[in-house]
Amino acid sequence: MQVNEYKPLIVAFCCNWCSYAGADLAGNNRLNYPAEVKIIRVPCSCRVNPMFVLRAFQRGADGVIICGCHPGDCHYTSGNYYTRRRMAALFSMLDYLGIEKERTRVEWVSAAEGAKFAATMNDFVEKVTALGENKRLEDLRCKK
Amino acid sequence: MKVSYFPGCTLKNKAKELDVYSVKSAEVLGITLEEIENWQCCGGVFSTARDEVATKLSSVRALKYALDKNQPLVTVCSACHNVIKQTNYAMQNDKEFADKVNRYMADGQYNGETQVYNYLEMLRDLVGFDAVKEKVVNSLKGKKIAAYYGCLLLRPNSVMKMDDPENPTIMEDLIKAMGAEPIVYAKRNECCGGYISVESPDAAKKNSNAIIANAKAAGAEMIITACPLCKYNLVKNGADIPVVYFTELLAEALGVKEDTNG
Amino acid sequence: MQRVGVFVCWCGSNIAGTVDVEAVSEALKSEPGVVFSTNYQYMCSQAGQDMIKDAVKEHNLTGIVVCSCSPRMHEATFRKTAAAAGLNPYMVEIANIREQCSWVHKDMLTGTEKAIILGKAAIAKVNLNAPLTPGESPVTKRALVIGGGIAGIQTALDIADAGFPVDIVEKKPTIGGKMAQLDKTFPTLDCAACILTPKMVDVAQNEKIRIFSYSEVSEIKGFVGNFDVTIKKNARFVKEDVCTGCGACVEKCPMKKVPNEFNLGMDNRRAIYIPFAQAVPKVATIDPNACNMLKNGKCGLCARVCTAGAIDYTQKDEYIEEKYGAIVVATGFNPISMDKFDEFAYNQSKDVITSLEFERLTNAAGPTAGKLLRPSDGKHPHTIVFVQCVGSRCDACAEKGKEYCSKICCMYTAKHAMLTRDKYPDTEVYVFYIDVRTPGKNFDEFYRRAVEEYGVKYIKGMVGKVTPEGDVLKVQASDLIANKQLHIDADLVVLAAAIEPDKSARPLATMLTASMDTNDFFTEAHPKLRPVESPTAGVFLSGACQGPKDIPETVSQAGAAASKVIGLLAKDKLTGNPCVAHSNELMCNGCSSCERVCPYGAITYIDKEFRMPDRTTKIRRVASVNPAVCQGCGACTVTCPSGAMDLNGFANLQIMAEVDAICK
Amino acid sequence: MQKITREQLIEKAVSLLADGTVSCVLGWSKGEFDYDVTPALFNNEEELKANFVFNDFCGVNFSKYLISKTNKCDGKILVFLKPCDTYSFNQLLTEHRFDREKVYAVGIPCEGMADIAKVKQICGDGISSIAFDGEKMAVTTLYDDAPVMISTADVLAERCVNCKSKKHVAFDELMGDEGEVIDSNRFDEVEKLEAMTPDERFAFWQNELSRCIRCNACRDVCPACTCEKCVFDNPNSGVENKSPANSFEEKMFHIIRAFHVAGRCTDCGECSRVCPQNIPLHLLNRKFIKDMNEFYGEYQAGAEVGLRAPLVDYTLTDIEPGEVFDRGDSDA
Amino acid sequence: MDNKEYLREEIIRRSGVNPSKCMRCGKCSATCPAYDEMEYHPHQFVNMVESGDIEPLLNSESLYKCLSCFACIDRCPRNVEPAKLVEAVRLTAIRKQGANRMTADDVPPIIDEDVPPQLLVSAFRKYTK
Repeated sequence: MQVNEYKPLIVAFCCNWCSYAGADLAGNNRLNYPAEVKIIRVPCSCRVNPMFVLRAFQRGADGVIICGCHPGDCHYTSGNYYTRRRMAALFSMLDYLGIEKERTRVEWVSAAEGAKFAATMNDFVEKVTALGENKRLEDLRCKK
Repeated sequence: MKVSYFPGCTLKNKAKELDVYSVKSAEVLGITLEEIENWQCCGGVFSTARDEVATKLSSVRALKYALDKNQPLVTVCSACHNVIKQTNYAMQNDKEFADKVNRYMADGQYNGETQVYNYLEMLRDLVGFDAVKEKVVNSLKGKKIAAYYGCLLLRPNSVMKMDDPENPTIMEDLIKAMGAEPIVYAKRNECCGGYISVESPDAAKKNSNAIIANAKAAGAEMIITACPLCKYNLVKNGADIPVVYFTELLAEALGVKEDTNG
Repeated sequence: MQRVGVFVCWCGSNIAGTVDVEAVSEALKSEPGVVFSTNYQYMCSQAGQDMIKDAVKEHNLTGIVVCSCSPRMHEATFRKTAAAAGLNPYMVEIANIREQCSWVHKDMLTGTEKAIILGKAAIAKVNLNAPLTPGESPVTKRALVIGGGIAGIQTALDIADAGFPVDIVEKKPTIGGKMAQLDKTFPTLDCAACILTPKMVDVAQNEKIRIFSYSEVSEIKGFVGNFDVTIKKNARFVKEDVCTGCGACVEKCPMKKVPNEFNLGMDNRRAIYIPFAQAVPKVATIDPNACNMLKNGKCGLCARVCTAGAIDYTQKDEYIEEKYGAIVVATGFNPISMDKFDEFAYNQSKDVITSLEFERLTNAAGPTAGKLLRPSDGKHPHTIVFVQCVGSRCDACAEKGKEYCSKICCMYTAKHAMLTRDKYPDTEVYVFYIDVRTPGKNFDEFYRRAVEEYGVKYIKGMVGKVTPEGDVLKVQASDLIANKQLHIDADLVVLAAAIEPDKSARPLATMLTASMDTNDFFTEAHPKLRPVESPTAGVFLSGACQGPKDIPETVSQAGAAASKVIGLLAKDKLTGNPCVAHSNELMCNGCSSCERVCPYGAITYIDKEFRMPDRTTKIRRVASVNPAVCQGCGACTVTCPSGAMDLNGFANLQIMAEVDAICK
Repeated sequence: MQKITREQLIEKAVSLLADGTVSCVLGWSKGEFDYDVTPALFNNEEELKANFVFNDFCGVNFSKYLISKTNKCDGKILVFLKPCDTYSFNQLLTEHRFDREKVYAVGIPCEGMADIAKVKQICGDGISSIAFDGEKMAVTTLYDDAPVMISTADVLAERCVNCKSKKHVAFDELMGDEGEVIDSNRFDEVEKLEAMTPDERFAFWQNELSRCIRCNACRDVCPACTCEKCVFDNPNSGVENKSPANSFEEKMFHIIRAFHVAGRCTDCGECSRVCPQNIPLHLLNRKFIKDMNEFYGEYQAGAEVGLRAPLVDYTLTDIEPGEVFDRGDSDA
Repeated sequence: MDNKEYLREEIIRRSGVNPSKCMRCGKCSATCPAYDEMEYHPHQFVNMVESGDIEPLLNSESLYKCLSCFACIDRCPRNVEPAKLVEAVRLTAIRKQGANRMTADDVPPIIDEDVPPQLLVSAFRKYTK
């Protein structure tokens, strides 16, 4: 069936100090998660500009997830607190524009939470797959 | 200046001295106490329950009356003061409660706008103890007087905000202003037993005695209070030094008490 | 366009097992900028690295992409390799095809597919990389320690031992701090003076250490390695270098009724005074508020009796400017005021005292020469009630007290109780507690000894009211275990007052741009991993200014802070992380948003003159980042509306290029 | 109908020019039509008498012009500020965008401004002249000699219908008397949208935004969009784009623009006023304002100089991004 | 929600007190002037309400011993305000049919010539609906 064929494209922004390390740990423990997830490394979740998120959608991503240190554990003491506010505002706005809210997510994943990282990605991919392709926030020219 | 005045049940009979002398003294000090028309009894005790509405209406009406006359509301009796101030606080801070109450209000809403003063606060904040001092004609020099606050004047402090609840000075300052020597003792803010003397007179006795003993040990020759119930308990439980309302002394000091043989 | 070389690592079978490395290196050949692409068993091996170096020369590569394990593993390695090949180390990008690909995917096809995409992303990024050179700043090899208590003393000594000059600024006339006021120390019960005063002498004699006593910090500028500090030396009206500390002046001073703060006002000192016998520096100080000569020019006795001629009534406050590489905050603590807790009658009876006052009462150098006597009548107390948690662990919205546990009270109260019972077995000692908290080496044993060997009566419950009556203190309390209300006639009541940071901490934090919590304790750079550093580079924390601490903890933290300082001062230059933010002045609006989100105070504003198209010039306020202070989080880059602020190594364009590559 | 008259303003301006308080005046000037009033700099009484206008079409928020104009004029510059303008004025000062010392701000009362679109709905197109007498305006069109009488109240701009404040939060001098902050219903529209299903919302915005012609008028008039160089004009920003190539570009542009001004937007409503396509752009900004009020406590940009905007601030216990959806709006 | 749970919620709502803030220091009971009259002491009220163990309180004399002197409210380090709980429980009990504790008939014996009306008013306020 067509539906089963569909594989979403997921962009994951991971902060270097917690979440990226968490992803590595998932690897060390051989915890599987879908290959659709592609990780981009940033120094801190607060480096993620809303423009990047929109850019990903524009170029055909079906879901964007941002992972950072747990509040209180930010390597830069306060970066993820700003992330939390910015993304809360941005996501609420996307929702307001009718973009499916399941396409965006922020998760706090520590360097020790390999399992959580894998689980989060599995869950996220599942949810986005259920939604199907991102039609509301894409740039047709970028479609193959 | 003119202020709205809430005397309360007992001041019209058993505690006339509180009523009469506070009015007279205030006149001397340039403040007219305008008694609120057809005021109703405050109820004596404030119920802290948020859903207890009816019992607080009389206070709210008094407060609204003052608001309409655009005057501060002055009370003398500690109990009235406590009930009215706490009610006012609830009207300011508990929206849900205020809405309920306002459904009972015939003429216009009330939301805690009125400023509530106890007579002592009035002396301190509106008159000023120095001004009182100037008006003293017969100084009470040499008298060793212990102020008894009881509980209702000061607590809960977050609401009453009258003085340091554990080491108050407002009555002591008044005593000084009248030329006498204030006796400081720790039990002056402990409860006399209140209405419990109805059920367990012994309990009230125990509390009252402890207070009297503590005051005497500190060298008191006389105790003053602002609360008829306090006075009742202290006297009834065998106070062997005089217990009088602070207003009596004030009137005496200001020379507006008839028999100034005190 | 770069000339990129791609190196795919097999990592034995770790990668090659689930990723067709051959296919990957093949596929990436055709990516823009790629001029060379290969694969090898172990890229991190010597052979692998040589392969990279050769390729750089052979194909004169300007950029390198290594598809291998996590950059957290070998980024450093391959950067060194690049450097060795004469390439800027920051022209290397890693595609993580092991931890984030081969290890998490089973099927060769998907693995290979993803590996290629990750490779493309890395290539897309490296094409936009620019050579980066870490900024360098010199380090002034001198440290400043603010506060001369045990924390400051220990930090200073440790730094000096490493051979670096240290200055201590202490606002009191002598160093020593709270510990100098203590009698004995738990859990070992050795006398505080016996272990502290030698250290004070060490400080005085250490030629690397300068003490600015009776002084305070009035201004701090600069940044890590380069602080410019102004120290205000208050006039003590005695020439420090001349005074011999003989004390003749103190003897003769007619002003005898000045409350003695060292004994917490329980006795008096003179207008000219030396706080205590072992004071360092042992120099007299004139209290300008008490001295007749200074107030109305009458007296001058001390000047006449001083054979050294040290007295100088005309002395003025003095400002000293000094450069420092590192600053250690050791401003310590104070017991909170008991004014709001008068249910305990602290302000109504002299015989209700705080634990610190109790220390002085039992201290041989104290107002009673160590004899435990009631302040009111000098009689020996037979029943003593200790009350714990006075003002600690209070509710946030309570109008009095602190939310936190003051940590030291349980132990010093046990100490006080034990010592009392030890010296005066005829005394009844009650301790009212909510919990007894004794997490520390030999702490619980100590507390148990107080109970079991010394018969201290510990009662779970709180005191509700203290009523002074005649010469007794009527204590009304609850015994929760027995479910009783107790009435005890005590002779002395001792309150374990909560402790709070010294009032000087808040203004200091502002000067340092160091952050504080709601209780005015300094916050650490990381609660677990960087507990003695403040988030502001070059500023370190020692002792109770960071949170309640006992002496052992304080000393160990002081040492830790010192070692951090030494590590910093040992460097000649600070090489910053080159991945720092920078602002494009032409685009910057000077709106201050970035400054507000910067956790390090790395951003300042300068007025810059710009040539306008119409030949006029315009002065505009623009942001400038101090690369020595910036840590490269990037918070500023997102808050900047005009995109003037960007981050080296993680530039907007680079990240977007990765996004595009992945989404293609 | 405005309480204050053109004559009063000119008189004020002239006197301030005369006593040297200011050396020029930023004011409204006659445009091609009676309703397209434009900002202009006046240097003397003559110019003022000739071209200065003040009527129900003087909606322009001058704050932004101060950034460029303060350099154009060597002495102080006189600016007339309506209550809503003063918020932008403060916000720009917060962002150090112009030198307060170079401005003399006169707060003037505002009875709400007319929306020409609404006027045209009544009298049709081809307006040749608009005269003001008393409560009404007399609108003459090419097609009808008899002027149509319209009272401003009936054609008030949306932002004036939901006016948030008649209080001047910044001024050197106030003409007329001090107003109050109003608790307006400005969020009702936003709530309506929130109550829709995502599909309905998408349809709504698709329809609105697809009309965008990327004329950039909203950005150019916005007192928060004062960037030296806008990311959308900057080839190096990576998001440069000047034309609405497809539906995404509009979304990208409007989302990013709204995000860039989030926490800085004073809700002055200029964006919607100038939009030639009548796209309700203020509904984007108000969404951010409403959200931030709900998430982080009431905040009004520009209420005071130096306020810290919600997005450059935080608390340890802020709402999680995942929680923002489940606040009773109809989806899920 | 079973009756126990309901009662608990009701008491907490009516009093506006959050008993879980209590840290078991017992200062309320240490400070209570009516302690000896009480079968359940202030700290027990807090504890028992928190654990939903309210029936015993409803039937206890202690309800009518609290003097409303608010000492426990002022001195509680955790802002728990035990007196408000006592009052809330008391009302729950007294609002029941015929639960009035005092009637006009009880008055005459108490009365002596100097009993102030305030005493009776207060007593009625505490002992009756």
